[in-house]
Amino acid sequence: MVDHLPALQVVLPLIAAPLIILVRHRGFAWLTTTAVSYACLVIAILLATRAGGGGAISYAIGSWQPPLGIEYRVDALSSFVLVLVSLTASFVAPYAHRSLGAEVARDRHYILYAMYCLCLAGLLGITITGDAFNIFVFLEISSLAMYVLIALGQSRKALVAAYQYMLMGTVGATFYVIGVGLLYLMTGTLNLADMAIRLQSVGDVRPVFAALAFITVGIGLKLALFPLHQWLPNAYAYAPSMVTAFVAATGTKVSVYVLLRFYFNVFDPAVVFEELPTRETFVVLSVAAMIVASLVALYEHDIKRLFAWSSVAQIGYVTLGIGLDNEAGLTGSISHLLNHGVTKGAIFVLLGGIVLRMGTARVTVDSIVGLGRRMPLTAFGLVIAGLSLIGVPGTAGFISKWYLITGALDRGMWWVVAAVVVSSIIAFAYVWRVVEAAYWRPPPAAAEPYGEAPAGMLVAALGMVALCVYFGFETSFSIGGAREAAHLLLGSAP
Amino acid sequence: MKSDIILRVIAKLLMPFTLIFALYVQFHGDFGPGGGFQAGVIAAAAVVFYSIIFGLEAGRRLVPGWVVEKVLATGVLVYAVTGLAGIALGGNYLDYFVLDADPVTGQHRGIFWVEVGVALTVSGVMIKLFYMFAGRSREPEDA
Amino acid sequence: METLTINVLLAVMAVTVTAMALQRNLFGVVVLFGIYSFLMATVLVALDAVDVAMTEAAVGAGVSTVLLLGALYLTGGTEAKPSRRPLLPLALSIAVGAVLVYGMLGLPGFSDPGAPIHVHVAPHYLEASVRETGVPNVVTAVLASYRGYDTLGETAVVFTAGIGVIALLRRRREKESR
Amino acid sequence: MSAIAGHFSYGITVFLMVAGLYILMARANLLKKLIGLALMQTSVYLLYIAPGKLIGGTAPIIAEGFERYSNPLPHVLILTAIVVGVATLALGLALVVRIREAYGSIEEDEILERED
Repeated sequence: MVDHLPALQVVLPLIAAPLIILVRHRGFAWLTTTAVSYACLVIAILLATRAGGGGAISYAIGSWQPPLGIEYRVDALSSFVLVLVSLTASFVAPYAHRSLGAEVARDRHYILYAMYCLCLAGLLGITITGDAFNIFVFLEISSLAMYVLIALGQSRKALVAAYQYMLMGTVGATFYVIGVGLLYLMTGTLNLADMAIRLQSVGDVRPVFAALAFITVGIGLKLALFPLHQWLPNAYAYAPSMVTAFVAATGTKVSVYVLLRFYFNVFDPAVVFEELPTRETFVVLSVAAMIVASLVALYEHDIKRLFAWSSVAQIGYVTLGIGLDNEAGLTGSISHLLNHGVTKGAIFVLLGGIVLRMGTARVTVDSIVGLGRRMPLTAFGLVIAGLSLIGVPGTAGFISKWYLITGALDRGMWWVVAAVVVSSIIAFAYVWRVVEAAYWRPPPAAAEPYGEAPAGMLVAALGMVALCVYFGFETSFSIGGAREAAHLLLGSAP
Repeated sequence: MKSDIILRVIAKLLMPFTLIFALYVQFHGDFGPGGGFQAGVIAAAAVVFYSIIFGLEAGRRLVPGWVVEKVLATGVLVYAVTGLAGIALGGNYLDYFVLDADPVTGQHRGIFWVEVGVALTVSGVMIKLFYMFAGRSREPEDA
Repeated sequence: METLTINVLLAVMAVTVTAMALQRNLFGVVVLFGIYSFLMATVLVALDAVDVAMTEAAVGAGVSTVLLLGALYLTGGTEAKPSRRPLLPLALSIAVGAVLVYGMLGLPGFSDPGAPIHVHVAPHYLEASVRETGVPNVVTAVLASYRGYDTLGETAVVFTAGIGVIALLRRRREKESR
Repeated sequence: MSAIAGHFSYGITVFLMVAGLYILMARANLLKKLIGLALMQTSVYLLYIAPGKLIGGTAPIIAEGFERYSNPLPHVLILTAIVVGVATLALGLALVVRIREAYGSIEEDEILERED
């Protein structure tokens, strides 16, 4: 059975979805979703331990050897992302039960769980596959599921947000297919490893360059690469809380993985980074995201939107490492996928509790006045996760930023270091606005006291908050795994 | 259109032929163009046609919405479980070679069930899409 | 003769699309879309992609048109006049087109038997599919067996869309109408 | 002749993609945008399938008396792409219907006006 873990990783959530629709019972749906999420986490950890040490697991689906059939391939990088996705899923799924009850009509719950399973299957499928077209198929599964999940938000604005995301996301996916098509026409294969070998002796480089451009823009739309991020703030702000928590922690991260895979393992990195201005482009766009999006967050009143804009900025940190294109930079990028994932996941999970207790989806900075007294644990969690977002030493956010700064110094880019510091100061300012409202401003006299979030939600939330601190000290997985992945990408011995 | 006798008679006559054609497309897919997807669309077209002529309610009596929902979920399950059968019998996921002592027969068996799964899901989804869009009136009446 | 047929059909498709861009009556646009899909299906037959053509005729001209008409009935028929001059979209689309043209200039020639796609992977399917799977329609063999996992994903995509539409459009009071 | 044919089909592919993208970005009507999106997706069919054609070849259904078959792999990929396309369209249209019910309009400008 152990040999089949790569297939089960994706097939389990994929089978759970139709089962949930068949049984059509919300309790069953919730239990199945939770069980599947935990199972996925166990499988992902097992795969990570087996694929460690520079080895890779190859699994031929249908017993057709690649490139004839579709290959699943687990290596240091993909197993890292698999753990990230299933870790988030197993925190969010058990928490969903109470949160959804308040935000989505009851007769839609089982559908929402099915969509959640499909989204999970899609994200895991993108990560684990070694086939360019298979990536597209699973990208569409996860994307369609995400559009529906977002549209199920309470406000009518959720519909418009989902529509806009759908347009931009589908354009992105179509661009990706065009890029893959050009590569296929030049190599005759769809298997990524086979493609990489055949691209070395390709007859004409023009289609390859065009493919690079299409894949960059297409995946850039999916990962909200500045300035292709317009869909993100509204999508995160108006989706149901559990959806925001899950999507914010995983969706864009998986797209970053696809981009890394293509840049370093399919295309020739020497061409991507030496012959084309990729480095400069990524550094400039990332710095712009870090500064501009943080400034927007600073002036945002709606808290969900505030943190959504902060996500755009944080994606800037992730893409910065791609632009730096050295070991420290990539280690920073890859570990930031995880570190920012748990941080933002924790924040949105906590916000879900606030939404539940306040009874409104629109939580503004002014409306959480006195939160420190009304929901002490939630407010405390927000402070810790906020510190991680800023990158204070002792939190997860600090570790990855440290590596990014080291990477920038290795390149001699002092101005990038300055930009990271400035962006962190702005992050401090917007987190402070929330903390100040929660602790220092006196609550209005007439305010009703509302209690702490339900225990089930609080456990998930504080668990993720604990991870923010845990990954700030214990870095053997977050940095160790990321460094191994960076070695893999750069093709250097560990 | 509900009162047009010619249409109603033709619709009833056409129904079995459309379904037989769907079956033909389904099972002839190994030798000619066609397969589960196309067959699913054709089968769905029969139900949609019936619903257009006799009205949505009549269509829903013939094939109730909840049945359609079960069918479209069953299709994916059939496909995915065919894959698991490969593992259970000692092969990889979606490995059809092990489904029979003779590998080529095994392939046939695997492709058969997989196409059945595709046809179920596709026909179910297409009918459901029609029900959903047609069942929505122009102005939100119960808003 | 083959190429001439294909080219004429392609030219008609381009004209249809231009008409769609200019037309503001959405009903007209949807009808043109149906015509366009039929033309596409015909081109696909001429390009030997019979399975794809059959699907495009059923899906593009059939399902899509019915869905568009249904949505049109529910949303109203005419498009408002654009309020701003679409210079930026025009520039962006042309830039994207230019990149695609640049890339396509380096592609192997039309119907070149030595092109990579005709010498790698695909020949194995054509040569061995009958022996390995016993299915003479190679498209079916690749679809259901060699790349059967893609098709599982595809089924899941259809399933996702179907369930998604239920989530979006099902009426509340209908929930227990079994 | 065949060289011209090849470039002609590429030219139309590019035209379809640009036209679809343009309609999608320039038009404010949500339904029309979806049609633009669908056009863009169909352009991909030609990109994949036209190069798979071999002049004098036949559909890839193995039979006695034929030697030369067009490439089956692009057909399989595009079958998937068509299905994905219609799935996206269905979902998009459902969203448009709901937006129309919630806002009373499917023109982007009017919806943005009514948001606040």
